[in-house]
Amino acid sequence: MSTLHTVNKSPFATNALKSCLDHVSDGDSILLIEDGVYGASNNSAMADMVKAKMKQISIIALKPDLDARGIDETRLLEGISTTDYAGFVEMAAKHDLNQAWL
Amino acid sequence: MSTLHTVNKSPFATNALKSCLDHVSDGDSILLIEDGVYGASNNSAMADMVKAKMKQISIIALKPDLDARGIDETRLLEGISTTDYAGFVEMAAKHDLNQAWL
Amino acid sequence: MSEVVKKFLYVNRKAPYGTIYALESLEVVLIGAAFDQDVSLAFLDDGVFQLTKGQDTKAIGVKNFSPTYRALGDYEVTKLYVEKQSLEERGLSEDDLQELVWEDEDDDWAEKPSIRIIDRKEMAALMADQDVVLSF
Amino acid sequence: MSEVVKKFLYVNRKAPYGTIYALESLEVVLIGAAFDQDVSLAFLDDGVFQLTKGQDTKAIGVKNFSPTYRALGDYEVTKLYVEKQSLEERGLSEDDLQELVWEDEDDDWAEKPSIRIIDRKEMAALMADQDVVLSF
Amino acid sequence: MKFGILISEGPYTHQAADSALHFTKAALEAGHEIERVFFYHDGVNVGTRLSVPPQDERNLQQEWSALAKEHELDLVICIAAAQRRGLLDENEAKRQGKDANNIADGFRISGLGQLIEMGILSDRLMTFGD
Amino acid sequence: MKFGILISEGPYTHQAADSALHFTKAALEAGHEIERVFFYHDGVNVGTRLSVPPQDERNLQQEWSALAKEHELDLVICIAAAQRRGLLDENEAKRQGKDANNIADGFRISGLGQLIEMGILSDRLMTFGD
Repeated sequence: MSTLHTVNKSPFATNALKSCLDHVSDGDSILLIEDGVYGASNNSAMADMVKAKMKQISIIALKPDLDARGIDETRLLEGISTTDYAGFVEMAAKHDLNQAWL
Repeated sequence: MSTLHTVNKSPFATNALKSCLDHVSDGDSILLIEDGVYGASNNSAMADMVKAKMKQISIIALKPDLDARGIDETRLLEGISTTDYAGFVEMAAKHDLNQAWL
Repeated sequence: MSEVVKKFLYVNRKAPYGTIYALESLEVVLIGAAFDQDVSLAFLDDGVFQLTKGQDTKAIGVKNFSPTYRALGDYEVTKLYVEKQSLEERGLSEDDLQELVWEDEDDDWAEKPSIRIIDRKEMAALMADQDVVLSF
Repeated sequence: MSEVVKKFLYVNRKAPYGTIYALESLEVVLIGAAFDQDVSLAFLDDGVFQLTKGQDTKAIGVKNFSPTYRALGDYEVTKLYVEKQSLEERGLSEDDLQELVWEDEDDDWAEKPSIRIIDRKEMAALMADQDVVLSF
Repeated sequence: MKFGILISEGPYTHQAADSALHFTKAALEAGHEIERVFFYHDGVNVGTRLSVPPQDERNLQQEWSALAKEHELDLVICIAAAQRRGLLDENEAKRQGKDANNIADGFRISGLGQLIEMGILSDRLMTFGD
Repeated sequence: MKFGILISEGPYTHQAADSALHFTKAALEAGHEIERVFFYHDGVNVGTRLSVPPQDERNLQQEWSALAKEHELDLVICIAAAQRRGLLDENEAKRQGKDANNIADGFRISGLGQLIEMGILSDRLMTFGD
């Protein structure tokens, strides 16, 4: 059993990403979408919190939302990969469960 | 010149109260309304942040919103007073400017 | 409608009244109770505020729906998990929450508490062990 | 419409695209420019994300309104205050923002930068020195 | 003193329209004037006459309409925000080729300039949003 | 695989209805089934035919209606959430004594049970909200 968590809020604005990181299980994935993709950027005050969880779980960011916000690959935290909507669907199918952190 | 700041978000959910506290000027007031009244409660993880600003500015909580959320006087941070909608209007008139932290 | 029994978890992370999510979540739970699924409710982050005692909404003119939580037992919704760390961060303890009970048919209708305080690790385990998670 | 000139401050604290506030704030600024008031824009917290370079919304199907900020100079909206600490917390610097300029009629139409990076204290002082604050 | 009221969120979903209503009533009771109430963003949805909240809940559209009638309030819905969200009056419906309209009594649709004007003409502009 | 899609926020104000649309299209392209799309909270506002977004912006209602037609999707609007927010079909308008309705082609209004049923019948329930 594994869960795909989706986070669509900026980690600088709300506690959604923090709470999600506090409640994931080993082998889960977090997909950052919409304003959630700001959580994927390096050099920010949130970067350490995100990095600390990356041994335990995968963190992926939705490229269409990164592009919209002007976040290119040089600005991504090391270890965060990107995907498109087709990849989003694949991830949702691969994991047993989806949990949205609104 | 003084400003009445209104904060209507829970400080545990968003950064609105923190940002407001970071941008007040001496002599300003903060009125906590709606879910913002949770910022008025004692013993919480946010209490120290709020207390630290209370020498410089007044913090008031809207009683109708406290009542709705079951926060009685024993749960209020020392130094925070309460008011009703009539008092809200009076405060808005007394200060030169209103700034809402949404 | 079907003999599938799935584990449904309703995740409540928002405070009541400031927004409608808490109320409309409760409406789903009440309707969902008719479907004989394995239902649990999780209250964490600001969701724990939904269960506090002494809510009185008269002066804001909004309907007080906190008494409805007391009816959940009659709908056989009996597992309300509340996260300890979320309570503590908010300066709350179990005593600040409403007492919610259900009657156990298999135990001579004994009244049992519906609220179960669990820690963050147990909450994570609860979330992982579901078929459907509805987030509010 | 009147000879009153008030100091208007538009406070932008939200990221673009995830919600509509940034776009609808910009629409107010553009309409407001016709009223000949003393207009300033403040960008702090996630509002600083509105001004970043290289936004490309094709794949989300939403209109890219970031070029509109470049038109503000033509509307005589020339004071865009961006908070330094908000940039830093987000791992951004001034180089990550679009270059926005206006032409100074009183200085032989010299091109001047519209973005002014200020620190938190100056932002607080700017906010305190207004007649009307519109928050988005 | 003249207050301008800006409402930025829809009814029921956020408490903003409630808070604004209580503030406006209290201001009128204290003898202040309300220059205008401007509905922007999802706030435009306060002005639909098609809402039917449960019988045991408040009806925000009716309360605003009644307050406007009693005190001759100017309730203005932003046209640009309203178009996006499907809030139309008879003229707009005709102009847009729509077969129905949904605006409630006491509300009118107008441009964003009315918000700026409200800021200029009011002594205090109060914002209720999210 | 069967996906159920829950949309909890209104169009344009939040990106949720966009994200859900892109996800649904991608799922269909990958050969998956969409069990149902359920609109709750402000999500019900996606289904108004009275919206008129600017010409250079997407029209979410039309995109959902078109997708539903092409793939025979079941687009269900929650009746309780819709009543609060003023989203009605012809029957509901009649039943409530309202003189107009505003639901768009391809959407239908039904009860919250349809959300639970979607959870039971889908392999995965995806939530897009705020």
